[in-house]
Amino acid sequence: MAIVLAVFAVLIFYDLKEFIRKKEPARVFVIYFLFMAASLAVSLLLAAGRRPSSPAQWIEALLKMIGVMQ
Amino acid sequence: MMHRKGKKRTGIKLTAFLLVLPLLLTGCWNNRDLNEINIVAGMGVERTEGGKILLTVQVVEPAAIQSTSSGKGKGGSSQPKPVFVESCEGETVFEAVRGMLSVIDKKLFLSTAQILIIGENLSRDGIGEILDFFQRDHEIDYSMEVLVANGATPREILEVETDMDAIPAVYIKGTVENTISRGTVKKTMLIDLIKDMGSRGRQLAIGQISKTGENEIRTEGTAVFKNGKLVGWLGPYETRGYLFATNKVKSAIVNVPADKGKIAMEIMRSKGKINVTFKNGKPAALTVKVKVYANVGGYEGRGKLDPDHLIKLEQSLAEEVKKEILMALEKSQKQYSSDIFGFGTNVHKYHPMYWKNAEKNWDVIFSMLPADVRVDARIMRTGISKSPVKKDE
Amino acid sequence: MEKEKISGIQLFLLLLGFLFGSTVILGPAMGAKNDAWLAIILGGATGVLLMQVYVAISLLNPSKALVDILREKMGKVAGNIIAILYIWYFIHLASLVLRDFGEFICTVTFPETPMVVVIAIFAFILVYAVNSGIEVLGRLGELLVPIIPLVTLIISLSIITVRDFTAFLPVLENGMSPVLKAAFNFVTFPFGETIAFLMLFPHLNKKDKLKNVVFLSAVTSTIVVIIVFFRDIIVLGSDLMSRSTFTPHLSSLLIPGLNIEPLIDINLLIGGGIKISVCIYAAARALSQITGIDDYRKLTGAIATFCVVLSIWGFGNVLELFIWSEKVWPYYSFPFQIAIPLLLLLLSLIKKGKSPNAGTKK
Amino acid sequence: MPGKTSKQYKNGNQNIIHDYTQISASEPIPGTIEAVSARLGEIFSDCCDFITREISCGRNGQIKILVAYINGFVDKRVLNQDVIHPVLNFLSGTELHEGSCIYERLKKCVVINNDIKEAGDMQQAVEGILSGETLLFIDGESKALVIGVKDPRGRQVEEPDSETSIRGAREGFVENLLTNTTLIRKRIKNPNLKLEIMQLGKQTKTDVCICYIKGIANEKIVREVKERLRKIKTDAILDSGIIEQFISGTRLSLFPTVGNSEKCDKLAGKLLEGRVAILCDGSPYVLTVPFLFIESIQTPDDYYDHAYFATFMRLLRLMALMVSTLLPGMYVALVSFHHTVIPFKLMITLAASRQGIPFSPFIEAILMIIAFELLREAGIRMPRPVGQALSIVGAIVLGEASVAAGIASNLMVIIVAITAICSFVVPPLIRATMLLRFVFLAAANFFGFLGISFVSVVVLIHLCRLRSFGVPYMAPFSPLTLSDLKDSLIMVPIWAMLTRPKILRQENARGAKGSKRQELKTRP
Repeated sequence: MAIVLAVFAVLIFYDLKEFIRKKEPARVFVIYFLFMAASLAVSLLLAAGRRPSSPAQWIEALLKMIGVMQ
Repeated sequence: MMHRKGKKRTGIKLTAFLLVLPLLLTGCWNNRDLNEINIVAGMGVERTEGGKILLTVQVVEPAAIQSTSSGKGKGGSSQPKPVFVESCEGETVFEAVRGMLSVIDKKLFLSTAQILIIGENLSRDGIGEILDFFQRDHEIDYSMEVLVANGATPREILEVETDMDAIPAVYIKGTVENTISRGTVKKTMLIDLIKDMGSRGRQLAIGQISKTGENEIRTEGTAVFKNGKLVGWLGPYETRGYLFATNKVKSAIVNVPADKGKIAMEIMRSKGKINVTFKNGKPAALTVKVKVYANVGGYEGRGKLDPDHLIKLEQSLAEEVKKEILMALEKSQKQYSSDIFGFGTNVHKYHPMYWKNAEKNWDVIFSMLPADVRVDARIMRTGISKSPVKKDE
Repeated sequence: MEKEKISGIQLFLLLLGFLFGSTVILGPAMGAKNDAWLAIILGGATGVLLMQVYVAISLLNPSKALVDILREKMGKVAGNIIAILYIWYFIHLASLVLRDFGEFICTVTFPETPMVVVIAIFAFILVYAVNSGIEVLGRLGELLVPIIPLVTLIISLSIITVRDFTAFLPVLENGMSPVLKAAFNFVTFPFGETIAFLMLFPHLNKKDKLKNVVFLSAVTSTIVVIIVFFRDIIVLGSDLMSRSTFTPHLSSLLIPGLNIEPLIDINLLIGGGIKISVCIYAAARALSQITGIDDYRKLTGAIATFCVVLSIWGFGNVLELFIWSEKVWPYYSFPFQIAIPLLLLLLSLIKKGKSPNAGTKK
Repeated sequence: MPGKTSKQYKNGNQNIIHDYTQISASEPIPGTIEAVSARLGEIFSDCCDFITREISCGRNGQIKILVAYINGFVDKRVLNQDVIHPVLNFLSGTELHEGSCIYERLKKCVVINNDIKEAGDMQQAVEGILSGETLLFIDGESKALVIGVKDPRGRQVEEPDSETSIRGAREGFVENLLTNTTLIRKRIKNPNLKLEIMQLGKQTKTDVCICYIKGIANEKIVREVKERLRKIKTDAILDSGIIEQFISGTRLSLFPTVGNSEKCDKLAGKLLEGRVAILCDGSPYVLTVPFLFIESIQTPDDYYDHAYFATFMRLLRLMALMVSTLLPGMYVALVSFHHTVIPFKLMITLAASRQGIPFSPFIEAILMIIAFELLREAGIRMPRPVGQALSIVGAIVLGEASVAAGIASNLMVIIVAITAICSFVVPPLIRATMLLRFVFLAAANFFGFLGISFVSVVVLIHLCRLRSFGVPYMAPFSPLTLSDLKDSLIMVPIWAMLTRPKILRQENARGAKGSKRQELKTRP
């Protein structure tokens, strides 16, 4: 858990420093945080030992719902 | 050049990351020094009375080997033993491997194992299950030699001390390698075993090892399996017949009876092919076609070598080989009803439709089929002397 | 934006690396067992055709990447939505390949190492590669990709002594349907995945080469996969082949007297690396085009991080991964690899027919 | 580093600026000898090597001339014979009133020496003195004659120690710029060989010469070189190495993007390929740009010898390069991770040699390599006679004793020895390999072969994005330039090398045919 947080903190810190220095537009921040927040949330859950159902499973369920797969 | 600044930064970042990363890692996974492993030279598995797996390992002491082989012995002090043998029980093979850690000082390293000796008891109960471990573990060498112990436990065999090689396992493997010039033991590598186990229409046959003296072993003969269970043995000559049929003889000495003596023929090359002939959509006969090329190796009898005699000799050689093949066929058909030759595979490949129905009781069908063995022998050279030593004549 | 150019041979090698990717390790079309070679030939032929569809799309819309084409042909809203779906698809693909890589390394060489560490380091290196630009990626391909067929060849030649040339018999034991299924699988993995290259085709310096380059790379990779298949079945037999987790690795273990296991790692490292880089590049590029960000490099880090997390998140264990890849992946990929591209081709053809200017220019 | 040094210089500069004798840009030369003498004495106060000599001559000794020079710069024999003697002879019969044309006559007919210039003001005069010319002042003239009677003394042209070759010229560059340009000109007798000079370094005023062949060298690269040289802001250029650091453009790379050579024939070859050379006064090392990776494994000998042999040697060098970077890492990976790869017999040998070694292979390797590097460094720095003793001590300590004491395994000693041997085969990359070796070692210790391949990929990415003066570093392999491959790892015979390297210059790629092909042959 702590390691996950530390790794993300370092990554975000590095990138943000760069972004702020270059005065990036807001949308860069938005997209960046979208990805990072999703990653962080999932990896925290994974680190806690609670695997949320994954996109792979959603897709499988979706395909089954449509009836492409049995 | 435009992005130089950005590039430079990624460069720094990357180097920093790569340098710091190892420090973050608490330990180095999988990093094991050679000092910290026990190099296993041979393994044995057997079933105990209680139904558990008994694993025996033969572990090499490299320093001792080095000092014996390089002759650097410091003199006086007694030589350390080059190998030690240790056993451990367990419900499964893997448990036994791990359980071994309580008896020995370092982790076992199995990849160097040269031989795997399977005990007779275990073989009779079936070897399919225990083989899975050897197939699954990523450290097992697939070219390891597999042998079935006859009349001795694997531990007894692994404990043999020989002067020929410091490591008994290497010595045993060496004797099996010699099979190339003897043709009396089936050389079975682990991979062959795994392949044969999965393939349809072929029963297992594994080389046989037995103890002939205090410090002497003999690798000769073949253990015949049926559905993964040991059902019997083939003797040296039967084994050779079996190997002739399955095209595995590289070289062999076949004795041909001659006038008041024997002529030893050295098989230089041999080609064997098995087939199942079909008639009306049903198997009619097992055909074995063998072609051997031989040299006259020793003429220990009367008579002389001339072209006519050579033709006769060729015929009797063929006859001899055929006899051996028939012996092997007979035994596997009638006594064990186990298709170690792989006739079934042949059926599966070329008559898949028939095979689908026949697969279940192929053993029965196999043991019923008549055999048609054709051997064609050719003598190529007769050696340095033209005719044998004349005896009192 | 399109200043960076890659040469024909660079694109060829990138495509080749992409097609080899994890293919060389996983051994596709193994579902058809003995008849996998048939499936490979069928799938390969279809794959070549499919890739020509992508080429046609690219040629009909010169110097436009996938996102631009989508937005132009389908309208801004629908185009953007589909483009976002594609971005997801590329990210997902990258994460799958990462997972394959991680599983392989951790099964075969480093069973005690946590997979996430291996994957993360690999991803980090690839971000460095992607951020260096497509030109550098092309040059890297030139140096590295030729190693893959070379290694394959070396391994094949050295185990040719262990042989049973009739191992692929009997033909069509179980009928045609497993073959067709495996062929379909083989089309969607790896050929259909080259849809990501629609983001790269505009970088090619000589447009007229595109067709040949793509054709050649598809054919070459099919041939290599067939060689790999025959090697494996001759050495392992159909039963063991279908049971083993990483078939080519297993057969490399059988080289007499020598264990060159690490060479296989290198194959996967190169092929998988190129595949992931291309996917991350395509995703980042597409995303930056949609959102109007000037430089895709700003997004690669975030996308790669997400890929790493997704690769761990996606599956509980290796079996889940394999079953999913075999069963779900082809259907999941169908719209992305076949349906939408065909639709795009149709729309491009119609547009071309309507405007005579464009028609005469071609 | 250069930044730091220049800063120090600047600070020093600030402190003494007021004591510093300054000469304004257009200070005229005073009309009388006395004034000149006084002014020069003021400028060159406390300079014991500065020599002035007043000579009174003419019929009554009314004509005064002043000779000024720096002792040691000037060949005194030539000065006396060619300058002072004729002048005295000539003036001995001249009256003062004729003085108005003495200067012109001296310049035009009397002084025998060919290299005569004029100094119009004091600054030029002082610069002339400082760069080794002899100044001749004449009473009543506001001009002075600058006479070049430099003593060409300096190191003889000899075979360079750092680059030796079996075939080919033995001449190497020396510290004297003029000698060096001569050596080049001797090999390329062509007016298109341009030698442009500029002065760099605020304090040292070092002559730096850009050398290229017009029509062969890429104009863009020439312009870029000039641009980068002009941008150098530093006090001191003591060696071409300092220039190299300023112009390389990739300050963080381990790999050199500027080449250097001491060999004239090698340099001539590079020039004929279309490269630009930078000569720096006071340094026998001449820089060449662009410098590509492949040049590291080319040697001049390759071109003088049979092509097959050269090809083999190049492959061997590449192998040596790989071995010297990878071998210790490979060994550590093998011993700590990939036991399955080791054959059984070797395994026993390895395990036996590792028996009783207290350190992990990684630490062991690091210790041994550092010990070797220390030994190497000490060997360079030590006075030569001591070096002999050092190498004996090193060999015994490193080789024999450490194994006997159980600190290092004998296999490790062999590994380090092989690594060391191989690292000397490819001199330009010796520093890169030295550092990379440690990186590979660390990677191998943590991830075995996987770590090694990871680092290799990173290094390759780095090499692929590296450019030397705009030319991709890994050319001709990537980007693949088929026509340039003829002189890469595989070398075709010289008569088949019809084109110059394409990558250096896209236009005019076709090399001269026929008789001029001769020229191309001598390109290392």
